[in-house]
Amino acid sequence: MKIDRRSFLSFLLGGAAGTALSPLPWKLTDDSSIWTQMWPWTPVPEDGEASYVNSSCTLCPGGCGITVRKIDDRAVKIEGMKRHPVNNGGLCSLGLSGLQLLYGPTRVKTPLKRVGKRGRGRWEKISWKDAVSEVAKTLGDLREKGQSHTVGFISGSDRGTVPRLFERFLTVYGSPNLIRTPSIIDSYELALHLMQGAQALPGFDFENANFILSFGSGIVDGWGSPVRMFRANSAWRDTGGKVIQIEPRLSNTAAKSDKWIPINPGTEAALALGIAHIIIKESLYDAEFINNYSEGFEDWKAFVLGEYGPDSVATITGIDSTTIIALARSFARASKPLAICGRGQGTTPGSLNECTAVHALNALVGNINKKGGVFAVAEPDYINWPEVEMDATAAAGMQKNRLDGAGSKKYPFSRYLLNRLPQAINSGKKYPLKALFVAGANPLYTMSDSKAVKKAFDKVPFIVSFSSYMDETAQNADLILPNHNYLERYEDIPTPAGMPQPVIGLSRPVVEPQFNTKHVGDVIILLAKAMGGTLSDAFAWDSYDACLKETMGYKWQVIIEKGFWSYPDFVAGPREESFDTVSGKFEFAPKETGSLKPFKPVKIEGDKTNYPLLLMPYDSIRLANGAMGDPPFVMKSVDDTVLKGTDVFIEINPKTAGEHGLREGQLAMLSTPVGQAKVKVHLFDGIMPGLVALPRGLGHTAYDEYLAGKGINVNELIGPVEDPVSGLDAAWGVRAKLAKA
Amino acid sequence: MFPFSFEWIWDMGHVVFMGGLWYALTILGIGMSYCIIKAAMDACRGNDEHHH
Amino acid sequence: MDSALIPRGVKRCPFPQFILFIAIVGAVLLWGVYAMLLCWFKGLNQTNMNDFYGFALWIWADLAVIAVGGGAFFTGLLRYIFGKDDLKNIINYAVLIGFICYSSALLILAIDIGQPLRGWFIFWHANVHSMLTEVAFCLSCYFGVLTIEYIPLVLENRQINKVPFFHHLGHNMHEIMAVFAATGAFLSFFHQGSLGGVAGVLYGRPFAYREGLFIWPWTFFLFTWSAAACGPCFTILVTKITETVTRKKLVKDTAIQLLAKISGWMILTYSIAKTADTWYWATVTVPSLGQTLMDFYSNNPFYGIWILILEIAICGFIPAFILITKKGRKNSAALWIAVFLAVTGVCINRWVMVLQIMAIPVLTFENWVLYLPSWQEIATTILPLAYGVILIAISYRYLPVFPNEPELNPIETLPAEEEEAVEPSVELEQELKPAEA
Amino acid sequence: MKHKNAKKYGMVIDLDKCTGCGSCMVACMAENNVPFRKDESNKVLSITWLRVYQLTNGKPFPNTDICYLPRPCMHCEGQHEGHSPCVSVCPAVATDYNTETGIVSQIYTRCFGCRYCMASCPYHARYFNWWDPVWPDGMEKYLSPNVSPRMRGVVEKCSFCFHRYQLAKEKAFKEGRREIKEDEYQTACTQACPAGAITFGDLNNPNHAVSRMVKPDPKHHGRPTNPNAFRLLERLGTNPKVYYLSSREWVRRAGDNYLENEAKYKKTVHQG
Amino acid sequence: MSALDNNAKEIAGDAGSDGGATSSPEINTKEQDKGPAGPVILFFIVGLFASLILGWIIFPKLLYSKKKQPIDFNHVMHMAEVEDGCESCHFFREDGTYSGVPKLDQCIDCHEEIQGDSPDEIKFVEEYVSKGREVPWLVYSRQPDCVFFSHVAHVKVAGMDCVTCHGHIGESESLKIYEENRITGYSRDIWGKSIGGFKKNTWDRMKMDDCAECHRKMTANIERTGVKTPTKRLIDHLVDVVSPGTSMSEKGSSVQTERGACFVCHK
Repeated sequence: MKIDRRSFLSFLLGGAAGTALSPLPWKLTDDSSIWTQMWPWTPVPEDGEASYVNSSCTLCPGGCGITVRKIDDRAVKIEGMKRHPVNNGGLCSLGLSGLQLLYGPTRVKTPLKRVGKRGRGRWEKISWKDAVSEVAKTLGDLREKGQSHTVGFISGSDRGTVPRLFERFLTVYGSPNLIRTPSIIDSYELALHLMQGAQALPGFDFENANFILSFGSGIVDGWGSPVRMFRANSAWRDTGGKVIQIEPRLSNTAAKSDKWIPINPGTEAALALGIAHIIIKESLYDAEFINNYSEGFEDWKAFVLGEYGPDSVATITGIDSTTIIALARSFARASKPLAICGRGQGTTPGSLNECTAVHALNALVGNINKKGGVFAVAEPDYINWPEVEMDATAAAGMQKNRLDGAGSKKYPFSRYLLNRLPQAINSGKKYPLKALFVAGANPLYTMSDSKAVKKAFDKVPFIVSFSSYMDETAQNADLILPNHNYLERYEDIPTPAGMPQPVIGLSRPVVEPQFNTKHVGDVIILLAKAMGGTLSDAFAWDSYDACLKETMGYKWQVIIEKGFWSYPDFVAGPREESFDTVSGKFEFAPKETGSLKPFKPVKIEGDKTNYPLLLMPYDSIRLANGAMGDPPFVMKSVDDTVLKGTDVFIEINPKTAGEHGLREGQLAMLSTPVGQAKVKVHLFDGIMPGLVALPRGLGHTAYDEYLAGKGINVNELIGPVEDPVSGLDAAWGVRAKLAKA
Repeated sequence: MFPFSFEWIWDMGHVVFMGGLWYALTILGIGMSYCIIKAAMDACRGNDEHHH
Repeated sequence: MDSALIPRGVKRCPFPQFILFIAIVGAVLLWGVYAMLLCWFKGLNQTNMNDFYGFALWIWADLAVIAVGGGAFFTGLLRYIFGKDDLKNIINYAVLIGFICYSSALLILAIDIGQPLRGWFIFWHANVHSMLTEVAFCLSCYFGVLTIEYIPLVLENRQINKVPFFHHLGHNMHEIMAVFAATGAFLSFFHQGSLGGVAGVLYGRPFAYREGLFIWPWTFFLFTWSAAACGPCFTILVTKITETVTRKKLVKDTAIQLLAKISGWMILTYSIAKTADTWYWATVTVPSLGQTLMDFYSNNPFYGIWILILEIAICGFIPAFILITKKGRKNSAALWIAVFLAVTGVCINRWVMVLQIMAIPVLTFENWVLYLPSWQEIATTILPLAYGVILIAISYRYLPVFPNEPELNPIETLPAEEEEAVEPSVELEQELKPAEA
Repeated sequence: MKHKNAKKYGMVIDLDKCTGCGSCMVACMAENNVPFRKDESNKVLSITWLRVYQLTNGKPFPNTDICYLPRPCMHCEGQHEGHSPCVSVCPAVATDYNTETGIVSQIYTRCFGCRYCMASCPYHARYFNWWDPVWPDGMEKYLSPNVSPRMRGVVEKCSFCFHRYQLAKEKAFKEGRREIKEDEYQTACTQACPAGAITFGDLNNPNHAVSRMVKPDPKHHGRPTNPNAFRLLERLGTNPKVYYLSSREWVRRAGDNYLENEAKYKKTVHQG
Repeated sequence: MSALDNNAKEIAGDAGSDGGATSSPEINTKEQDKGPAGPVILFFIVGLFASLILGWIIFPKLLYSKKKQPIDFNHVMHMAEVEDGCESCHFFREDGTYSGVPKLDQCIDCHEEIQGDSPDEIKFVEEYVSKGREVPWLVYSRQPDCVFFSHVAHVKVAGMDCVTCHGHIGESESLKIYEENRITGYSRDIWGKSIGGFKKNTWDRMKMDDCAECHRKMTANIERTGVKTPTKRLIDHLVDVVSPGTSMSEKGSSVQTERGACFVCHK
């Protein structure tokens, strides 16, 4: 048989007909489509049993309750805990994206030891045993040489069992250098100490206040316990509460407020005193409180009446006198007025004078330790560990002056002055820092004048980071002893920032530890045991969890069930018992503060001729600027008028931009006495002419590719300014200039 | 596309639209079949009549 | 080398020259194919499209090639249904151009969709309320019609025609071409229209939205009309370009003139209708939605009112007036200008109805978003162009596309041609027919 | 085609309370397995089912005002039920209007990525997966099994967390109930909003908070009768189910287009 | 006569015909056509059958890979032990979700120790129970990720029997081979054993159309108007268009399909 062309064609035709009549082409077409619906590289989340675990969020001091939804052993969603006293179901964007931190690429997965030069990012994995013994050896050597005081510890908090373990360790070891990271809380603590004689945290009864006079506090920008503040703000909408926001830039808080009063930056103290002037002059103050529970009012009154007439205040602040008078009257006449301070999120402590002036306003209207007012909230007294026994070395070490100068003759009342540490190290005048531990903090990113901070850190020969994440400080450490992520560990959360009643929250393991990490409390206990002697004696617990359980005592059962422990029967003591000053009364003008001296604005860096503009950092709830950086979801929520690609935008008034010949979106060089950076221009009508604003929270060099290398860290452009009384950082900005790039 | 597919509804839209479509397809199909079959037959028969 | 395949009575350039030409255009084609593969394998992130520009250059190219490809259906309609016999001299080329345009459109659509392997869902799971479904169905059906119309031409190739089956097939198809053409016209009317409907039904976009007749917005009719009006201009334009490139007269003036005249009147009536539509839309529709005409033509660096004037006045009325006057269309330069303007006009219209719609903010707090295509988009848009040139070149070389050509360009040196023709073609025949051994 | 007990789920967002904190955006992303990329600053390429816009009144310092406006999918009802701008244009029935809940769905496995729906949506509520979704190694652990991750090349959008409705239904069925209660079905953004600015519920049910807040007028396609309430682009006739409340006139006016000198919004009924 | 001769002659003839009207090649083709028609038809049939065999028999073998379950399982034996039938192990959770294939936790009560001496039992206890590893069962009826299927709605509300969709798996003494579609990753039970998609029983296939088929019947039953004929539907529709709201037709909640809304079953 000949196979000719026709036969072949015929064969093909038959084949085509047969194929069409078989499932082959149709099934293949269908299956290829189904393949696109099931692409093997698109993940398929495994289904399973849903469960919910209540815990507390520790990503900021807000202390929100969280409910974590789990599918089998995976955590799949974080939600706000319903009926939690702080947040009642709501949660901020950082808290909501916590799982990206838990499972994220920035986790330090095992103890790491630096290889090669510091900060190069080259590490070798080491075992926990080796890591602990290496630290123990370094510390032991220093102690042997009598240099125990050259060990420093930077902690994000000084409350709760974990920071108290740090403190206990340093005490028995023999170093006074435990330093807490700064915030407005420092200034408030000091103000409460000086004016009320209290060693306490400020608590604000926002829920019951109805007239909020905010001196730049970002009520809805992350100030205090952010979610609680959001809730309070909404409650005021419903109940008719008023918010007056005083700041030079239209922040979200200003936009949400009932009245936004732009003020010349850094003159808030003068305005507070100007308001006091009117209140006193028009006798609008709470005479009962003033007469019975205050001291030094007459002196202060004379001072305020003499110096702070509305016209002179108007000149200083740029707010016209009628506004000041009206403001003072409405504040004093409100049934539940409340004045607060701390710019933005209260990231920097600010000037002490400002804080006392604002606090004096609250005293003037008599709302100290009273419903709708300010409370001095002592830390709940649940940590009652046996007294430590200090050996001679420890005692000698503890006798040494603190390296940061807190508690010194110059700054006798301040407890921690982290802002002074770089200078103390760099000048080398006191003593060197031979070892530094960092936990719950990221000073290399959060401290201003980054260059000086970096220089100081470079001088410390041994840096240990306890960070769960590869942050800037961890990246520049010699040893990383990664802590469990906050969803993998137990920790008590003492009273959230700004709460008027004490609450203890509990953060608890939601999932098993994902990596080879260890609870920092356990590491401290292990370290103490490794060092032996009095150290070992002072840390008799088997583990941190045992320590916590023992510490909580009978509260443990409740806190484990409810997720928090509150003091329902907490009432502020009677007025008579409220003040622990020498006079036993509220001090209007404690002499230590020098508050009777005429107002002098904080002298910020830079001269007017070379730097005609003022640069102010601003805080945004969408940009975490503390020890944590933004997880990818939160980064995603950042507006394109804040960040575009890797360029950050400065906010500038169109008028000022016009004077500089700058258009929207244009690149410009922003210089300050501290540093300079390339920025993009965003014209914003809501900012005072002559001002330039830059967001905090960008410009990370560590973390993952979702965060690092974007924008600039405002701390590279700003340096600290020491408050003459507290020694805390009082800088609210820096002089700057702008040129086309 | 077909009355047995999930999305099909017996409504005006489907009847008119798909009706028009199937109508056109039918014409094209019948036309082409006619041409092909006739061509095959012509070729077999060696029909040459239409040539001028 | 390939003279056995070349139609009788015409002269073609030497084979190496032809191959060189194909190679050069082929290189462009390959560039396009490369870009196409990038889009298929890496996804549409290769483009500069975004969530505001879901429709962009490709959809414009699609709409534009279909509009200018409308010459095929309209010429076919005139030739087979209305019996304009003069057009038989240009109908082949019109069909070829249409075929290229429609196959390109389908190719572009296949690249444009995010999930090409699911493309058939548009047929299988059709939503008959969607204008795009109508487009897809009619487009593919009409492409089928164009293929049917193109096949007889292919079958007329000297060698293919020798196969009796093909010979008869070609003949039979010619016989009932009117039926196909009528079906094609029916389909074409709807898909040209539904392409207009694609924009017109977007009631969320005041710039696109039009009232209309029953389910069809006015743009439905305007698109059909404009395609019928400007499509033939494109056929003329391409014919003119081909004549320039080949340095030959290929189509008799009578055909061109007739087509130009009809096209001219179509453009004129279209332009009047478009003006009326624009007027009604600008004075009634848009204000009822709280906007004014100038909202769509200001506050952005590109789209000014000039584009509307250019589209309607300069590329609408001017070519219309040139083409409806005998003097105008007889003048070669004027004819060139007129058809060029008309084609430009319809392309601008399609651009506006795709890209400007996307650019205009509807929410008061959004801004204009302009768009620049990526090289991949440009390459894949040029790809059909290169493909078209190649298909035209091959068809022109091997098929009797222009029935008038031998008549208009008599070959003088016949014997030489003959000599050359015989020898190589034997070899070629051998290749084509396997020896019966 | 009205169903007995048909629901019309809708949302009311109080812009006086909204602080622009972005919790809703993030809660939505976390709930719905929304992917993210290295650079998300180009907002026309950034999948954000619920996007918070910043509106300004355009006045110079110090009379400037800003307002935040969260924009989920509006789940438009259209002029006749289900004639939302996007549903009617989808050529492959990948997006649909559910008359039982009033929710506009998107079926990712059906969508073949023509993007016509995106072109039709004046709210830019629809997003295309230009890239394959990629989670950094290990992070896919937090993906929720209740929402399927989308593949490259398809369109996605807010679903009013429909899976939560499904889960609530399942629970009700288990407990022998057929109906679910108001608080059993709440969207992730509603729950997460720290300011309590978002309220979600059935607009057909006069007892639900959403109905009480905006008092929709059923004769006029649910147009709000509360003078402080408005819907985005009301005059287009899309009939969204997301309502906004604002005490500020300029904010309410920013919700739609107005002719110059147009004193007040005249309620024109769209002839679609 | 050789083809070569033919062609040469033909071309010569062509060349001589002045290139005018097409000459007729039929003189030659006629002769060619005289070739036997038999082989041509035979080849057609060969091609037809070859491709049919390829499509119907070889293709499915290539398309599906065969996988064995990690261990065998005897449903019959377990059914005898439990009181609640299928739901004893495949139960509903508190929140109404369906638990699916049992986890180790459920087995551990009885299988802490090795029961009997079957090798599968030994493997189960040694490999999985004592090591705390879940058994990686291959689930025959696993629907793809895009599907949301509410078991509780079907079993508790509609009172359906497991067998309707899953067949008589509860009466099996051992587990069958699991076949996986190499392209899609689906279990073969979804498309059904028959490559042509034919089915006899309700449980033979688990495609969307099978859901639809059953639902259509159910809807028709509920309406008690019998299965709606196309004509009736169309008339209903015409009534709807002419005078909306008067038609008695009860449609599904989907505007597009007039059936259940898409996302009732898709996520």
